[in-house]
Amino acid sequence: MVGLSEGEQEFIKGGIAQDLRSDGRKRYTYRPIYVETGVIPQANGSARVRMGSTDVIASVKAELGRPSAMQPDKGKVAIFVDCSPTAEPTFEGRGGEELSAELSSALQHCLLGGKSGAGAGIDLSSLVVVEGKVCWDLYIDGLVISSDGNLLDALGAAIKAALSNTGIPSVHVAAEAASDEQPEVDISDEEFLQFDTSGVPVITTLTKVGKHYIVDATLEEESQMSSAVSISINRQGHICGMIKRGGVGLDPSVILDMISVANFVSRQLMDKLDSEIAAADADEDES
Amino acid sequence: MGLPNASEDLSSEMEVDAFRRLFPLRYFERHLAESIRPDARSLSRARNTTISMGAVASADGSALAKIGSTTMLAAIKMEVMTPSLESPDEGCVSIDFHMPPICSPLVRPGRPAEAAPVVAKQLSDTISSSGMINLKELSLVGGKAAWMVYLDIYCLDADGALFDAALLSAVAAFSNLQIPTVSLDDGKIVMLPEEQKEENSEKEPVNKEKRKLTLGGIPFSLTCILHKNYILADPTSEEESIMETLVTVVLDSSNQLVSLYKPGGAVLAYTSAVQDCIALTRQRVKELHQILEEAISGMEID
Amino acid sequence: MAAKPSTTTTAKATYSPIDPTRKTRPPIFSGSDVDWLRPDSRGFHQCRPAFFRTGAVNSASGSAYAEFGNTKVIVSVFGPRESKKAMMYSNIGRLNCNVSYTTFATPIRGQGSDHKDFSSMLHKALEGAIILETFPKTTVDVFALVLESGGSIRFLVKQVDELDTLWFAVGDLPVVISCASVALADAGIMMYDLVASVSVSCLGKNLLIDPVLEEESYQDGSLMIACMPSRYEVTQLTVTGEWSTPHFNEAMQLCLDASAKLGKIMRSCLKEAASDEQE
Amino acid sequence: MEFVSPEGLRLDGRRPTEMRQLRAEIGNVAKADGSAVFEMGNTKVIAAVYGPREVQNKSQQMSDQALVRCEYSMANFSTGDRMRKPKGDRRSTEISLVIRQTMEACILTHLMPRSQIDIFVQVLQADGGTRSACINAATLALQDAGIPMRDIVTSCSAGYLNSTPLLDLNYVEDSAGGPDVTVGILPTLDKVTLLQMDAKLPTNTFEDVMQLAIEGCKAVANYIREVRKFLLIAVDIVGLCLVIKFRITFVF
Amino acid sequence: MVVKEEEMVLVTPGEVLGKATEVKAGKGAYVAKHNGLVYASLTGLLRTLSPPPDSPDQRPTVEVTGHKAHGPVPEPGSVVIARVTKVMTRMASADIMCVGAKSVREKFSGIIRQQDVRATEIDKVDMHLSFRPGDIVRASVLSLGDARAYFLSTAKNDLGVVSAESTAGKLVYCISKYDLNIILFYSFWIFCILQIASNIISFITLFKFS
Repeated sequence: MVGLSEGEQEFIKGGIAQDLRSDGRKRYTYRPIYVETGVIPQANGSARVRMGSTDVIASVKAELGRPSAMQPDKGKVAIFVDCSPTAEPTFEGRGGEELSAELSSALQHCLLGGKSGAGAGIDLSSLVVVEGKVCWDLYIDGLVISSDGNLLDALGAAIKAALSNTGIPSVHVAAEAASDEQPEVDISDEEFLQFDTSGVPVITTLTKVGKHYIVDATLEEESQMSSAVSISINRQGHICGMIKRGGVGLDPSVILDMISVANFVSRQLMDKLDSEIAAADADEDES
Repeated sequence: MGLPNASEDLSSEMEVDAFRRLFPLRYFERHLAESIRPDARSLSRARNTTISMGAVASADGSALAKIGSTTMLAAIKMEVMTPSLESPDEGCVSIDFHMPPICSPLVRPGRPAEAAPVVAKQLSDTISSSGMINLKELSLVGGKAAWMVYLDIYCLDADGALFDAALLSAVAAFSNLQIPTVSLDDGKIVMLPEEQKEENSEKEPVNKEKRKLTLGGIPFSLTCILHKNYILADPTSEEESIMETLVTVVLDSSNQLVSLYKPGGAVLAYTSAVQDCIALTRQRVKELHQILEEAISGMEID
Repeated sequence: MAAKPSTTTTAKATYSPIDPTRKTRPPIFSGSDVDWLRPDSRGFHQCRPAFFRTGAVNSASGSAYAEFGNTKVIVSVFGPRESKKAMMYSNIGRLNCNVSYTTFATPIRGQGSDHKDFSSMLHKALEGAIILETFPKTTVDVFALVLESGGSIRFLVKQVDELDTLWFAVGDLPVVISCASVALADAGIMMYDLVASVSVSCLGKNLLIDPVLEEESYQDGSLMIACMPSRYEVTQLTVTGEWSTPHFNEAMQLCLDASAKLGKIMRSCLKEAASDEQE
Repeated sequence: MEFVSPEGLRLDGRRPTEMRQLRAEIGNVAKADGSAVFEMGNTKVIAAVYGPREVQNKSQQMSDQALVRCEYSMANFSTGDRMRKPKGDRRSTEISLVIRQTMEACILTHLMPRSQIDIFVQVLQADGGTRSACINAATLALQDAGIPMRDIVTSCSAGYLNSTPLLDLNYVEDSAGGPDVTVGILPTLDKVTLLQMDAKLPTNTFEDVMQLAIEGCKAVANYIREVRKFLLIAVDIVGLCLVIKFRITFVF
Repeated sequence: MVVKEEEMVLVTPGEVLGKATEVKAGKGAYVAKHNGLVYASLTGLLRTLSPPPDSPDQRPTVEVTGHKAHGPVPEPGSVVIARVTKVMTRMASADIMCVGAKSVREKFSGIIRQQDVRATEIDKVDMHLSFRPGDIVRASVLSLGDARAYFLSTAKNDLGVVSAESTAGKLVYCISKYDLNIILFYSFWIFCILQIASNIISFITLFKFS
């Protein structure tokens, strides 16, 4: 919880109204973003993203599993987020579960697309090894280490970076097995295949404070919000998911305006992120 | 009971329900002295009771029972299982009683109600000891396949006499039960989806005739409160919370005693009081039987 | 009945990177916009018949029962009552929501557990509509029980594991939200407006309003709106799947129009109950 | 299984008395009063300290000393096999307790009566010796938070496999089932504050192994001191430059 | 202000009742700041009250009288009736049973602190002599209190213990280690004890139904 005096609250609100936030940013400016990839060697892919004092890690682990009966031609992906008590003492014990569940479900909404897979950042059908029998299950774990607002955007960015860093071992299937038996598979230790992450959307959260909305709100700014809308947008400028995070009602026209702002901001974020990811990957290759 | 006249001046500023809240026992005792209850019932009268069948479309059998405002929704789902080695030619009935947070201000999410497991246990004891269901009838292929019957009862509104209402809804759900058709396919039991029922000829249903269960002695129950010398039939939750000695009598349709519970309480029940309770239950069984018959015949007309 | 998606691609022996040219599309829309009949033979823009009734649970401060086609929901409202001991002091009232399912709500017998995701979505949809300042420090509890879920047809789901987290019919949520707002009004909790909620599924180019479980399992995208019809404000909005901006606008407008109609039904239900009480 | 090759090299190429690479980073969590990341080879933990602050649960307040609390948690991705464990399982409760007791022993709790100090340790990667890494990280974080301590606590583990005492076991060696001695010392006072061993071991061998672990602790202590020294200079510089937030990385 | 039958209009939350420039929002109605409209916030009958002729604001007030208002909630200043549950040296806890003349649906917790028992000699109050568990107390709500309880006060002439029962628990009740002589004051069915800060003794209400 952020304890702010009335004066401080007015200062934050006033700054936003004048397009000069307390840390000198404009309303639609992000804090500097730092990306590190390959931070968790045990995982198939991982990344750490820092935005100001917000610090998150995402890891991707792939395991062989069985496709679900309803969608035999698709792999499965699950996103789980944990909030470490290091970020906030109130997350101690089960205290962080509520926020963790909210973030997990928001990320699933924003990144996994519709049931048929349209708009998904990850093409689930590319995860199938043998249709109806063997597929890759991707477990995406997020961990919040330090929190200073805008966790969802940071986690979304970390997942995008982790996916671009992910290598999935190539699999050789032994001779076609009988129809109702599990085929034998051989997982390669050397050959890895990379994901194409150009389709993974980025999440932009617009936080409404007073009459205006801002991107990349800090914890202090978030405490003053009246409502927030997280919009995930891909390269084509299409909406891939959206979730409103409580607060007061918004006029539909405001939401449409928010979408156009998000469209504009997300393009910058995506470029920035791509160059950071490329730089981080290059760094990792060197070391 | 002498009441000081000084109280008169305060009565003007207090509403009846405020008095009822502050001195519930005295409030009730004054009523009982007049042989009437706050909801205008006489002491031995049960509340209005209704049953509606087939309330849940996704279940194989279901019923909604209401006693006063106490509402119970019972639904049965059938699954095929392999019978246990001890009883290869018998099916199995599993009974669960739920009190979701919607039913009472006392139940909160995450904290199950105390009463729920008690009622669940009483229900499964009563239903098994009444012999209403012949488990042999639930067998499909001796030793190979039998029905697993899941009966789930949800309390939608808790206002006293939970067990009575739950038992009534359970009985009604069983009389509403339509056993799904199944067929044998390479030694495996396959459920036949509804829409294939007619045209499918190659797979002969194994249980074409047995679409209904024959119910043996149907149990009905009545809960009474013993307070001083009074016997109150079918208590509301308010009455249950004030006067704590409860007696539940279960009789089957031929007036045989199935079970009798008196879980403690301050009042010691004399034999005569228990006899009175049984007599009240006998009357009640007649009423309930008729209500159930009407509900069943109402279904058939539809 | 819609068949399972046929094998359009040959089973690939190894993992392959994304092939952007390949598009999996459910066979129901394989051709052009064919006349796909909805399982309950509704029009694309036609909602299921909606029915509301207040006062379903007497022991609650307020309650409502809603029936949309096969989806049946009861919502009880308790309070304003004392907040739980562990809660911090708060100058405004608190809203606490819980959504649970009966074991027989879904075609396959479930666990009848709490639905955390829906609980938090319900909370978000309602909190903007309640005047929390009118009951400081106390809590209003909104508990919903889904008696029957919207999956109308015996739809076989063989395995439900950790990864199939979103398999409940999301179409139940709008019913829960609308029903909860009627229950709140019945409990006499001060509200800015009622909350009416509607969802649409996007299948190919078509928008299907108020989808059932079967339609949802083939959808390319979904959009759910909870709005205050009279104030014309959105309290909750969730979107999945890929949407272009004009397509999104169309879907949102469709939802807003439908929720305005739904709001009328809710109002007439409340008025009926109120006028009954007057007599 | 052979854990020490005839050439005297371990599975990961270390000599028996060689430690894994240490790496520390201070001030990672901006909001915490003190925080540190500590790495021992592939084992990586992050610790954050909040406090001294008001006691949250008044009934636990002590009028003569500070209340020290500790929570240990493991990230889902920290181990090779992905697992999703509920919080507060037995193992993490036990480790929380060990860390709490060890740190409590060296914090001058009597200087901060009626207050509470929270230590949160989060394992990012587990590759053996998480206990030791947690204690080392907690020490750094406590120092970063400026909490008065008798001495720093450093910890290291040692084992005994293939008749060879081995310093700083990794996961493979740890799970071989041999004896595993975890020692925590106060290096300046030269006192042992934590000693855990869970296998059969002859007494004289045990002394060797423990001595090895103590040597390890001392090496860690030297490293931590160096980090601190560097940091103190850094603080001066930073103070001069009037820069408030900083981060410093140090490679051993 | 008599409402005529034909004026009965039912409204539901969110219905527009008028413009803020023309009408004032009374009970069950609110003004939306962003568009200056008055909306209903409850379900019930719409009533328009004409302003008192001498008031400077000549806008009529619209109010919605709830067909079913939610249960009463204690507010600062309201007079409540509470049952004492626990007496400690510095305070007594009580369950609030009625707010005004209305009973609550579910009890609210309140505490009476030592300094709020009576208006004079507040430091000499002995809580154990002032209250017994089971006493019925009339008190006013001082403030919303802390996270747990409302703060109550009995420091007024018309407030204090109104009734204490000694029916079944009589024996246990009387043999108190503090003051046995209190037994002398016990009537067999209702007694009043210790008036706080005043001599006025008021007795509890009983009601007659019908």
